[in-house]
Amino acid sequence: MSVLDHAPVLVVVLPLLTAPIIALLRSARVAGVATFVVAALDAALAFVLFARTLDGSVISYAMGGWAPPIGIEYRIDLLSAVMACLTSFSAALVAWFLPVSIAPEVTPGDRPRLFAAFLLCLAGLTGMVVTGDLFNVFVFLEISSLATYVLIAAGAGRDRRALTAAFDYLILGAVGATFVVIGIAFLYVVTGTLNMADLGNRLPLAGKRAGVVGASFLFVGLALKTAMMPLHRWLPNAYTFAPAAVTTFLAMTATKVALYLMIRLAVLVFGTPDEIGRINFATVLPPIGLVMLIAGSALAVVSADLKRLLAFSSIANLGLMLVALGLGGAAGIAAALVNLINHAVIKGGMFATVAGIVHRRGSSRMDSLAGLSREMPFAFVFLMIGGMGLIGVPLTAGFVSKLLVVKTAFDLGQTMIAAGVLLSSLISVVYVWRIVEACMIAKPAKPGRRHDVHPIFAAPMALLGVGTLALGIEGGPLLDVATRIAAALTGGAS
Amino acid sequence: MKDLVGLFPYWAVALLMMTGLYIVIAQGNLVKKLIGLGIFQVSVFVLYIAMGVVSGGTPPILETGFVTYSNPLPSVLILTAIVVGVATLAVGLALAVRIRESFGTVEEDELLPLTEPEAPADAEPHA
Amino acid sequence: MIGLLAALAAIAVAVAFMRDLLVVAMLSSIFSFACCALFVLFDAPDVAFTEACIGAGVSTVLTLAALRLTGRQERRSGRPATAIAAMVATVCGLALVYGSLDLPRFGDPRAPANGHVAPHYLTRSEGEIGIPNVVTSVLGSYRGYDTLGETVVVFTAALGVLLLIGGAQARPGKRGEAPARADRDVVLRAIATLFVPMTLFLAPYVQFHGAYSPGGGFQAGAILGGALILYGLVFGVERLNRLVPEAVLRVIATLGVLTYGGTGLVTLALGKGFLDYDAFGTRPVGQQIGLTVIELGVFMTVGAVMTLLFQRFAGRGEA
Amino acid sequence: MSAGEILDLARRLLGEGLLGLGALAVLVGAIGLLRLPDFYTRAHAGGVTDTAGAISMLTGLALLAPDPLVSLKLLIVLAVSLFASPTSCHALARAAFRSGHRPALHGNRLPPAAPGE
Repeated sequence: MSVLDHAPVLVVVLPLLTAPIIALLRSARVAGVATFVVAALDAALAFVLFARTLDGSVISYAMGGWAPPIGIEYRIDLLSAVMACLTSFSAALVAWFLPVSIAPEVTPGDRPRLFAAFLLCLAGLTGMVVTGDLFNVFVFLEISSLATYVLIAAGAGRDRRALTAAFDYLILGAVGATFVVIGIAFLYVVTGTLNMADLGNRLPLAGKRAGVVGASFLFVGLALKTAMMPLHRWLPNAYTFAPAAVTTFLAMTATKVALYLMIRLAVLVFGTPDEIGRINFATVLPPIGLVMLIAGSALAVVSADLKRLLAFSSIANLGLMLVALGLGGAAGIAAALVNLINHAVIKGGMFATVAGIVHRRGSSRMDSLAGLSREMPFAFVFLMIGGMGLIGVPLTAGFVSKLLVVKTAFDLGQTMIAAGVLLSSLISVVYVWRIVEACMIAKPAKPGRRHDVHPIFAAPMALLGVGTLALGIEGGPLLDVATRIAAALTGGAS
Repeated sequence: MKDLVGLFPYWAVALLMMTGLYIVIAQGNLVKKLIGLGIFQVSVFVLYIAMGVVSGGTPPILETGFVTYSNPLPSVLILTAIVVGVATLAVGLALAVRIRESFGTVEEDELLPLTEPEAPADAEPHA
Repeated sequence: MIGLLAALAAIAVAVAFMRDLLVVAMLSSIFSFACCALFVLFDAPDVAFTEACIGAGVSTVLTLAALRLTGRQERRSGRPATAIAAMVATVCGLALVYGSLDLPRFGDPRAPANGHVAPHYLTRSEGEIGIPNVVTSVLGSYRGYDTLGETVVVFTAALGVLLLIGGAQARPGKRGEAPARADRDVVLRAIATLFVPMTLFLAPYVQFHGAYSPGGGFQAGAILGGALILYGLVFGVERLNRLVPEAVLRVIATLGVLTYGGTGLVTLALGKGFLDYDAFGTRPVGQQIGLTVIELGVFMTVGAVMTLLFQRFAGRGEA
Repeated sequence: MSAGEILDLARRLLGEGLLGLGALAVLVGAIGLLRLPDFYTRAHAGGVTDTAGAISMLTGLALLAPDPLVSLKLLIVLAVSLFASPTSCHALARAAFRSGHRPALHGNRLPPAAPGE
């Protein structure tokens, strides 16, 4: 059994066990470097998983040597591997500039512990993505949530409202997690098992009502984690007041893992890619998604802070993913996954740029961006690339994902959805223009000299910016992986 | 109607859960929300354990002379959930203390004007 | 059982309407203790044990310590949310009742929950792991990975509290120190000097006896934490900080997690799966070795973290 | 009725008697808790339930316990509670006293609302 055979468990255990060690370190520098190394190693392990599941095979790893459903099982198919790559690559990219970015907010003495919280958040998210046991999902959901509350609260060094933002998210997150536990209770009581695949086989024979109620509690719990419209109130404050580097990581992973769980539960536990229990994606998700699309973009236009603007844009894009999922069947899942990855790259790039700006100028308020295009041209360029991506200008990843949704919607005759997506693109033009206006047109109080981003931000910004363009120009590979995943999920529904 | 009586414990627990949820949503004081959350979670644990009970069974500790045992699995899950509950409570209380120190209050109504999202940032004195 | 459930309902409603937070904290502690009684009634002594130590004990002490800093009186004001809250609560409540119609009758042995996986634990754990307390064997071995995640959650909480209200300069405000030595209560000190050592002995007993009677790493850690908190309450936080300085506690908490995770890595090195204790020897001896080691890890982490949390909250000076 | 049976009967009777007595003591304590006017008297009533009630109930249970090991454990619990409950009652009263709460010494008028309440 070579080390790589244990990749499924190591991809979670590596950050999980190195975090306590890093928490003990004295020097913030060593801790920062160690965090990046661990995140990079984790990304490598995730890539190994990706390579192994590319041919459609499913890796099953029994914890403690006990075969499922007796013991806990890790089930990794192509979807899990892609999501594991997303979380670990985002963590590696953010860990690169994390020490420099949070310097003003966290005292050197506390930094090692903050890096440990960052790694635990990574471990929690990756743990949720690769596990095949329902209760294990809850345990790792708690690890990542607790770490997220702490990471958001670390923003208090710059803005005290980070504390209330973290507290609100804690209350909503805890209630959401308890809803998930109630859902698991109902599913367990009528089937007697916790293993997701086993649950899928036994649920049809079980009592309908308990299954439906369990499903709806699980759905509400996950809806809270994906910031679905009525339950989205925590996201704007959390993304705005958290340290910029933390926001970058959260924007690329947190809500997307919850969306992954929704897809995984629908397919594995409830047998069809179209519904969780009685909640049919086709009837429930498009309306919510469209509301999020329009309202999110509209609220973005009126935001006074760049991070808040991007946070609402994230809500809008989440709406887009939900609408795509709502299209149903393999096409819906493929469209949702393409949107998920593209949005992670675009928004990750923009938030990394914002981190660079905030690091240099101390604030991300729109009125403080005056003269940015002259003083920080490098940052401005990547901000614009991201902006183009959000609008969906051709040759950017945004275009590919929005086109896919609109085309699929037309194919299925859902003209309303297609119209909604196009309308939201129009609104996004407005809020991207507001960024341009704030940076170029507005007159700075005193014309500052060129003082571009700290070099450490250059690499992640460039990587994600180029990624936005590359995925736009050559969308093929991503689309191919997404369709292959969708086929595997809907075809031989494992 | 006879067998509905058998479901009585689940309804009683449902009532406890909803009281806890009501407290979390309705009350304005941050610490009281955490206590309400605690009650909500403890009653979910009672639901789990109530599911695993086998009438006439003894606690799942293997002894000679005992045959029927209650289900050990809910107990294991709840041991985990209790400690998760305390962990969330501890972080919540720490946040409440910091909020009290930065904003001078832990009442949600008094906090709302202070945390106006559009207002410019003003960092609080370092703890 | 009906009486207990009625009492619980009464307490929960009382908490909703009481305004003095000290009373509310006490009521929530009584609520947890009443749930412990219910757990014993429902044949779950392990859970009752843990709920008593951690759920009622430590969380009440933490809540009180936090209340000392955030003020006792809740200022009631017109809350529009009461309508929404009532509506959400009733909707969820009805969903729960609707869902429960399918559930097997309370205590029904043929219920699916008691079928399928549970009998395996009951019948096979004697041969495979060889310890009477099935809950401990499931907790430690069959679902040992959950418990590792669990220990890490406790560690994350300590990390969070340290980041939030830790900091090198925890300000020793005026109410932080214990009252002047002169009027320290003699009776309390005498009883404490008797109780603390006794509880410290109880903790390892519960830890190692967990395989045979209700108990285990969590409970033992909570008892250890409880004893040290009692010491801190009676003799003052400064004496407690000198007895178990924070740096030492942080190291112990980390070692606990590493002991648990390390056991998993060792089983990997020995060619078995993660946390597969058969690597330590033939069944059931290997399993028992593994179980004892990971319970020790949980014991160290939970004990250190509970004390750490108390120190941080009690040591935090008046704002 | 052999000696053993008589002894056994006596043991059970005594045990149940003590249990009844304990329940009565708890009832008295509860009523006292509600009816008594002043904080300190109510604290005393609470104390009654702890000590009198606990002692008789635990000894009653110890007598009724099936095997000696269980009754030994019950007696240990009794010993611990004999130490713990008076101490907690003492600590409660002392804290009240030190926070300025004065008992109503004359007549049974309720003391003015104490500042420390």
